[in-house]
Amino acid sequence: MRSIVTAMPLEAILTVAAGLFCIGLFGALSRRNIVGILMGVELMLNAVNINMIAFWRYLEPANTSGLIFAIIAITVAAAEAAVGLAMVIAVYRTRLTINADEVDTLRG
Amino acid sequence: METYLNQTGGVPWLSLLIFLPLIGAVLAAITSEGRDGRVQKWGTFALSLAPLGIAIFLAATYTGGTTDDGRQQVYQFGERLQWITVLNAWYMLGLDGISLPLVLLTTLMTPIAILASFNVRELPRYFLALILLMETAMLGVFLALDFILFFIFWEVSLIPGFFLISSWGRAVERRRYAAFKFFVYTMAGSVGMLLAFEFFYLATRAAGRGTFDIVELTRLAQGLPVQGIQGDLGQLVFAYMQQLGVVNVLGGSANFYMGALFLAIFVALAVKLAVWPFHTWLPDAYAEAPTPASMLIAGVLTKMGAFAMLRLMLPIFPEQMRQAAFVLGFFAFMSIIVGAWVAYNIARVPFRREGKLNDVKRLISYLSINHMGYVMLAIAAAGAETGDLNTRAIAINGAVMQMFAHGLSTSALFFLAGSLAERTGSYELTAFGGLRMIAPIFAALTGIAMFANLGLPGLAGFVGEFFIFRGTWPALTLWTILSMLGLVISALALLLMFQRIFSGPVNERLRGLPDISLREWSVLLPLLALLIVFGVYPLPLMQIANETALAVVRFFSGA
Amino acid sequence: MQFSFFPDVLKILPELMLTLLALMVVIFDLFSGDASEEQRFADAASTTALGLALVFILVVLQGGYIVNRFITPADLDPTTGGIGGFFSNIFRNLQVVTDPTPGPNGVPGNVLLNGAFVIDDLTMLSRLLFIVAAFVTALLTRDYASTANPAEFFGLLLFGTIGMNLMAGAGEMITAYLALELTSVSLYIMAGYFKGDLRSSEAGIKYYIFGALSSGVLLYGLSLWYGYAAYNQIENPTTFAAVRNVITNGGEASNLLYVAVVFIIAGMGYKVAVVPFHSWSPDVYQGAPTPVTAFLSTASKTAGFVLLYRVLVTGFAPMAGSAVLSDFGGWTSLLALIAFVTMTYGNLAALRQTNTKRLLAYSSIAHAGFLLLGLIATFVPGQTEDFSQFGVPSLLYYLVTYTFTNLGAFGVLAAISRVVGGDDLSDLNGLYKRNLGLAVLMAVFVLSLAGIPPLSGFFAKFMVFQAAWESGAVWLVVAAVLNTVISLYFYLRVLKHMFMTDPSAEARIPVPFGTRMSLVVSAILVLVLGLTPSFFLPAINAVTQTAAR
Amino acid sequence: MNLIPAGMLPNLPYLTFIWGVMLLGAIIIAFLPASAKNAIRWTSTVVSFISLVLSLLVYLAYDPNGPTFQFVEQANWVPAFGISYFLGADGISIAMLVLNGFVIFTGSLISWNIENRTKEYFVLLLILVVGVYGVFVSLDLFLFFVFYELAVLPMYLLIGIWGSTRKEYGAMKLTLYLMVGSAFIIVGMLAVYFGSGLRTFNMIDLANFRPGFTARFQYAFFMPMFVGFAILAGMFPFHTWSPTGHVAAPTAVSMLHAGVLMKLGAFGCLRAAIWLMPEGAQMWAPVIITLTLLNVVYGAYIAMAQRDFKYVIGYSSVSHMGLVVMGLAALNSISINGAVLQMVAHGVMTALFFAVVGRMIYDRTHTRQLPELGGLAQVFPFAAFLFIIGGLSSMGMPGTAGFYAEFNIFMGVWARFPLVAILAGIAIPITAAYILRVIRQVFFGEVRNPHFWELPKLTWQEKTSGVILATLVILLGIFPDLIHPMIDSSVAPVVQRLDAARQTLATVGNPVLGEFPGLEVQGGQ
Repeated sequence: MRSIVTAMPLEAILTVAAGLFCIGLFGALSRRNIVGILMGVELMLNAVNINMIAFWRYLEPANTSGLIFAIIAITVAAAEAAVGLAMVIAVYRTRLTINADEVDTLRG
Repeated sequence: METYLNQTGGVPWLSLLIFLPLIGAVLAAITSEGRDGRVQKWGTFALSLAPLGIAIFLAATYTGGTTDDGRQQVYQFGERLQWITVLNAWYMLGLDGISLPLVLLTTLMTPIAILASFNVRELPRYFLALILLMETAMLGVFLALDFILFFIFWEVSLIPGFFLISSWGRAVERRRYAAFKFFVYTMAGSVGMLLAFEFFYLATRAAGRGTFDIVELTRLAQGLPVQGIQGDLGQLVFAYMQQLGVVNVLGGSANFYMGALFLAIFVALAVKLAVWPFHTWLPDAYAEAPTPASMLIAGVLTKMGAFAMLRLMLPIFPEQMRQAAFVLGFFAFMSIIVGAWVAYNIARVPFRREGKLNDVKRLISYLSINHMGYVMLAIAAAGAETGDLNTRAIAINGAVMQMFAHGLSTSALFFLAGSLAERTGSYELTAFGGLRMIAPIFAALTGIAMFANLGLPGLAGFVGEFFIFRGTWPALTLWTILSMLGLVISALALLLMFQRIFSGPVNERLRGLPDISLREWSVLLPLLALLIVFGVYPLPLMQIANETALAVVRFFSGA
Repeated sequence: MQFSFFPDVLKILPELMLTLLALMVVIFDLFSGDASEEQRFADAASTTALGLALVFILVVLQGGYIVNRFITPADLDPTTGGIGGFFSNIFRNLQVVTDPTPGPNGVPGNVLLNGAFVIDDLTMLSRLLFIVAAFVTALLTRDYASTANPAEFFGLLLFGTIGMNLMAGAGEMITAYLALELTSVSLYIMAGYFKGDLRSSEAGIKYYIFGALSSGVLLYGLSLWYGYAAYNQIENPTTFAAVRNVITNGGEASNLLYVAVVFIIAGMGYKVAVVPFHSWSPDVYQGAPTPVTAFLSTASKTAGFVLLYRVLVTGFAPMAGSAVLSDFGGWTSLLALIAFVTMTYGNLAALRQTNTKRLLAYSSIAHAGFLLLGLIATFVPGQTEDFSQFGVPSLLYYLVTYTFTNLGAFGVLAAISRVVGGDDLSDLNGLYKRNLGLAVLMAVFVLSLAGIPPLSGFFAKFMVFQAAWESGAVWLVVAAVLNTVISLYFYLRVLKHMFMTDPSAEARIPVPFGTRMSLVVSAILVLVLGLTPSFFLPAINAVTQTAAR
Repeated sequence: MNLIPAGMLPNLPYLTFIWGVMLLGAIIIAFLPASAKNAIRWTSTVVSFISLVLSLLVYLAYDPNGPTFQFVEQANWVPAFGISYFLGADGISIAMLVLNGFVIFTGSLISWNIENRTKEYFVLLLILVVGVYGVFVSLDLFLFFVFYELAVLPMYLLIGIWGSTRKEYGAMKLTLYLMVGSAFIIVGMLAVYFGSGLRTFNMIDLANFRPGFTARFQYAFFMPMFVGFAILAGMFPFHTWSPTGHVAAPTAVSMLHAGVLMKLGAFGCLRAAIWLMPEGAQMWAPVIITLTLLNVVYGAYIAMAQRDFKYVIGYSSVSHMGLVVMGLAALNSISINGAVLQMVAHGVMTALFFAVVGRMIYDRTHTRQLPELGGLAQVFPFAAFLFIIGGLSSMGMPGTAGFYAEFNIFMGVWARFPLVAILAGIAIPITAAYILRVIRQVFFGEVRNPHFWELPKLTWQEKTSGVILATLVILLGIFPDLIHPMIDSSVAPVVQRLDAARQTLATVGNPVLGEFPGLEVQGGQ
């Protein structure tokens, strides 16, 4: 069986992950909508997960660290997103906007 | 080693002399002022008689004497106490023949000045305190034998002068300016002297033992032995300059560096003595000062300059004096002529300009410059190369005599001018006229003072001038001859002044002025009497001065 | 996998106790019945504070701070019997004696779970700090203002503390990440806890956005790091020390590692708020409830630094390089640049602030720069295994000092804004008239931040300078010293408002007992730490001794 | 002076007592109720008096022929970093202690009229003095610095709260300038600490270790250390804080500040910079002395142009402190002696100045503009008298402390930088001119404002402190032997080091300016 390991070099996967990371970072930094920012962050985390899995699968498939790391990262990201969305709602309730530019009472 | 300082084992007479007036000053200043300060006035007067008594006692018991083959005069009534250990400065006092006449003059002038200030109304206690403080300072200068001590008194004398002029002087604005000028001018002049002596200290320190002892420095300059320091002062200075590396940069010889130091000291003393062209502070200061202060400043304070020349310059810089004698003679000549000429113009040209120009006190001030010029001339001659020992000694004697006589006569004139202004409210020459008719005795006394001042034979002024010209003739013939002109001009100035005040048509405004009062008598009598006495019989004074003068002069000749 | 249950549980007893405490606080609240909101709030706060105090004592005992220093072995001899013997057994059993021999992966101290968690003096000391910070925060919050669901707030505080404890002891990537997230998530919520307050929720959301972003960056760095470890086929590839050993034992430091270290520093940089990853901090500090700000600026930052220390010093030691200008390279020089920019920017930006909390926020940024100096100076340049005499102690001493000082400063602000209703500089006007004691306390804290002797802030700065100088970063020391002068300007402005301007209102500012006590204790600690640093230095030096192996 | 022979005094930590009693005073006052103003004032006065007596005791018991540092106390403080609590006094320190004792005692008396926030004022004042005393006796560089900072910081509050005329600006400027100085000092301290390899702050060890700091090291780190302290001494071009600070400060603070605190700077220059790095001192001397020349002349010149009474005094302080630093920079025995003497002299006289100007004049008339004053000698003859005494000392009138000090400085500078001595001489008449101008404008002439006659009379506290200070001015001028031999004996070892350094340098060469023949001469020790 032609495994994925021989079909595709590790570098290719890493590049995809890096690209994904960059897109996520760009999105997080450029979006005005808070939900949009959160989505960008999720993309970044997914890039990380791809990295982890790829490293694990290509370099030390016998071990489990990478796998566990990825699973934990996914879990934590989910929890984090939940908290984030809750806060977005809290902000929306008081201000009726989730545009980051308009959440700007704190300046100086 | 210190055989030249004859220490008193018992009573510290000289300290007493110096500090009695200081105590008086403090007492006068801190006691409360009763009715127009009568207590202070009489008290300070009485107290100021004590130094006079001491001075007379010292004069009477003064013995003189020399050591080192007559080249070093012995200082009598010496006192020597350790004072500043780190700098090796001593509290050292001594009396010699040059200082004794001046001490006498100071102690004499002070009670007279106090008498003259009996009519001071504004805060008399401070006024009197300042007069006594000035006496302390002047006596200190005449008696100190250590440079730091000397310098303290030298500069402290400015303080009372400054306050007397600025607070009790004549016109408010001008007196402040005058006092300011007096102070800053003379103080700035002293900086050079200070630096020079610091340099001597450093040089002697490098040679073994730093010293501020004036006598030791003069001995070094003369090649006389001094304990702990080897060599001649000029050589020490040069050696030190070499050690510093200055010689590498500037080059030069011992004479060059001594010349520079000489210059520094000369400027300081010339300012004090008001030698042309350093004289400009003097007319302002004298003219603006209150009468008693004018008397003391003109009578004694400026003599400090001449005294210091005799005490410091002549013995320490014989070589430089010799070289500079001609130039110094020129300065002296200029003082004589400029002083006389300005005075003459003040007297001659009435109404020339509103304000200060035709002012009696300014006239007398310029005459002071003129008279101090003679003293300067004598000192220059004493330092000059030509001329034998005796002539030069005579010049010094003349200088001492002139100082004494001028002190008496000029203060009498200032006092008379002050009395006049008190009566008329004016110092303007043109404001008077025909006073002879109204106040004949006043006119007569002014005449005596005036003639004493211009050197009429039979009065003390003549003795001084005579000896001066006699002494300066061989050494500085040119300047002596030219300076004779000054005699004529100054005489003209005085006579014109006399004429404008006392002769001519009677100024109607002045009618009914009182003639001389008892207080004025008491001030003038001793002054005029002494002028006459010493004019007729100068011997006691001359004798005292002569021995020292000879010793001073022997330095030069190396005999 | 060796796992001996009882001793290991003992070693993480504080964390377990804290978890228990958090649960207790939340559960007790459920049974509060119809008590008023204030009452519930106060109860929860008191329970938290009491619990934290007990845990504190536990940690002190465990850390050997009492036993080793004040009780001689003879006192503890069980054979002598009596009370001493009785207690000595308890002490012994409780105490986590730092193991002087390196653990299985070369990590010093007691290593649990294959290097996932490290218990050494650094962990013990950090625990103490976090617990004290949480304790003070609880006291401050109790007096600050009440809110709905009080128990959850304190629960979050405790969970945050647990997260920090874990951060401090993290010896492995996954633990580190988890601990970091536990801390962060708790703090996000705490910052935005006062929902009615516009600013509070805004602060929460901002903190959250930046935090999430930064953990993404950090995680990416960790993933690359893990990739390197995986490539080298080592056991426990996520353990810091294991990765380090690869290079130490002759492995090649690939470029991947350099990328990783940059990402990690960037991710952690957010946490500790260094320029250019600082922009969240002024807004969050200003917007968050003041006691939370106090907690954020002290415990959270300390935890961040300790973790940074663990990651960089344990994991990347061979790539340290040096901060000497002529010999640039390695993460040390990167940190040096960041330190320089951070303190300069922080101080300059603080100059024109009109809000005290913002001002202190910028000052915190600047302090992060100073703290980096200590981190930079960990190694003597050129010798990665040779620890500097001053580096770690200076970092820790600074952290301790900074924690107490900032807690105090924010505590004073909390006490003031509780009454005055604002925290602008002008709200401090004439404080001396309204409460002299408070003004003096604030002066002590502010001057300690400015580094004026004999307050501990001075000694801390001095030690950091000393350390940086020893490591050769003289240029950085000069810059830092000059920065201290700049900082003085705005610190003095605080003093000016307190002492030199007339108050806008005359009413006295009352300070509740709990707040007062915590402030006074902080102030005394600030003073005592400054006057007798020797008293605390052995504990701090112990950290070097373990870490140095 | 050694009037109290060894063994007569019980062996106690006198130096600690001296600063400790001030701290104790501060603590006592902190616990007194704010309304008990008289109790507060008395406490402050009494503790200042005790410290004065203690420092006089130390002064009398110091043996100039004994070891340089006496009354030594040493205890560990932070042994891990080589920091110890190490006190000791030499002749220079003792002169400074006594000076400080007098200034704080009179300052306490002068502060009697502080009604606003009396308690805080005295607490801060006493804390400041703790720092000042501490600096003078510290032999550990770290301790030295701690005390130094302790002395500097209370100034900010003292000026900012109780000052006048742009007080906040003045206070801030002063503090920031001095802190820049501290920054330099920290750099210097660290350099010394690591450069010696000893890992100690013990100054005696640092001064005496072999082979000593390399010339290159001293070249690099002498200046930071020196300039750091010299900023506090008001060295050009870092002097501008001083006049504004003085003008803004309340009277007693001005007294302490100009009187003692600026001396901390000069003292630090001598103790921490010159003593520890003599070769560095030798290298940089021409540069420093040129700057101080500007200080002296420019300060005097600017003082001349001022219309504000306190500014005159402020700039005169700049000028006079310039002389101190000049004396230090000339690096020979006479000049350093002179510098120390000038510290004492200037301390006393400037305290007197500020007592008169700030307390007796400004607090009553509420104006310091020279044209608005006038004729005050008639209203307050005693104040005029005191000011004149101070003024005479300031202008270097022989017979006052100022003269004797300047005399030594000029002589010392003369021996090494003749050109500088001559140029600096210009300042003497300028000083005389501005002092006389002030005396004339303020005290003489017509009473400018009739309301002056209704001003309150001088109080006994003012008179007492005035008399004490004026007496000292005269006493030290006429009997310099009171302190000079003691100072001299302590300067000698420093000069020995300096001379040795000069020898070394002659072989190494001076990297700063090479040879500078026009300015500096070779000999002259």
